[in-house]
Amino acid sequence: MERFRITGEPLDERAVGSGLATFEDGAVVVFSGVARGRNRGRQVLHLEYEAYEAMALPVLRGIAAEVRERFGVERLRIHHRVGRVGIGEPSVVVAAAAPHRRSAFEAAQHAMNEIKRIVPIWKREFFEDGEVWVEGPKEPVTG
Amino acid sequence: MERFRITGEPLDERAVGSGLATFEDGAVVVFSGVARGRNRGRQVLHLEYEAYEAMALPVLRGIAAEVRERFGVERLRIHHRVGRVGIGEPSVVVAAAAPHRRSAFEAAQHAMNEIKRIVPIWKREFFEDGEVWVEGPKEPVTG
Amino acid sequence: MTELARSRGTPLVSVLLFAAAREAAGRGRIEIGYRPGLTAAAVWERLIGEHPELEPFAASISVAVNHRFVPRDTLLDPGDELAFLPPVSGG
Amino acid sequence: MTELARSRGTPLVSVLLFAAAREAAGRGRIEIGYRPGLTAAAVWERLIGEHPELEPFAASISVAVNHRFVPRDTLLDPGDELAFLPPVSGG
Repeated sequence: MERFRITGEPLDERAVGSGLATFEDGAVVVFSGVARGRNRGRQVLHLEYEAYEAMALPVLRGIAAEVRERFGVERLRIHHRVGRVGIGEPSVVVAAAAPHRRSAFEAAQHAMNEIKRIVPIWKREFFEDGEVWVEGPKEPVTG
Repeated sequence: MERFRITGEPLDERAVGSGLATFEDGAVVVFSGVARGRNRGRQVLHLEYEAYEAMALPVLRGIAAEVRERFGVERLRIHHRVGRVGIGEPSVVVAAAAPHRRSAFEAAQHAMNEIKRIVPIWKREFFEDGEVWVEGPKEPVTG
Repeated sequence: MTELARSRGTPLVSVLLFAAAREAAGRGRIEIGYRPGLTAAAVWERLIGEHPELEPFAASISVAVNHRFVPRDTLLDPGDELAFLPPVSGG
Repeated sequence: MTELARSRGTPLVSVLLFAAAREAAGRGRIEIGYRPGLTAAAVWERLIGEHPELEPFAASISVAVNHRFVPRDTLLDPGDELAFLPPVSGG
């Protein structure tokens, strides 16, 4: 199982956390980001993700390095889907394993926050009557 | 899939979160508590859990009611195993689904904290040379 | 005391012990006779009298009546299920 | 400008645009000629000159050189991969 993956294929939520825990781990947290059928009151038909893949992978590795440094969590996997994602399907799955639950939760949550903030991936929502690129935090990232 | 379950059978981690998200949910968090092979420097051979089941189930329902009130999260499942649990096997699985990730994380984490604090279940660790009942917070719960 | 209580047709209170407390006392369920004014604390004192091995649990034990946590001075009713719970360690 | 740069054998900088910015400009990849002192900001100004549709992105665009976020005043080297990234929305 690759630690970091950007893929056009459906994500196997179940597999991402599987086998991640070692002998000394007592906690596994698996987060799935799922395509919602409704956003800001509008019905969404499907999503489409575009990635700057050559950059997304090293950014994910950087997030993992930071998670290790801040929370001591070494077992982290991040899989992100690109292309068309149907409603109810996962677009991202993050799995973290650690000896205790607090750091596993922190690791998964921090990784997700960072994914939303800096990983060069963009989401487009498709509606009955059009489509829109979703924009995240407007503050430019400067390194 | 039952929302709350105390069972002597192996937990299916994968199934607990499955189908939990509704059309409006964008986040699913699945926490698994796994039997660790090492605790406070000692090698653990296996665990055994005992539950006061008639009380554990209503306490779990109470936790879910509190999670709903505090975090607005209605989709929560908690499955806990009893009896012998082998190293690497999950003893508890908590799944939470919500429109946004923050409340899904908070719901799962708060539910786990409360499980550790008030659900009448006890763990016994078995070592090469003996066994010990693990004791949680020493502060009595008074309702 | 179980037999004594039963033989008189006295209303009963069921007392449950779990985990380390159950093992310390050597029993997990005791029926005791109800009398007006009986509190959980009084039952606990009586238990310690019969099972001094429970003494170390005194400071940390939680009390539940009919599956709810209650204060120790809770008054009991006939037919109540009273449980003494060592610090829980599930999860 | 791509052909112009190539025809002279000038060292190049690859410029990438993504998502809404890519669509606004109508192109995702542009090769531009390198010259000493060229900064990411200067390339951006030039892009806006050619594609005024990019103007609304000016305040929120992030800059990456060779897959790392950098400040806008970063000096470029020949062969660099320069990317202008609208606010990300993955996850």
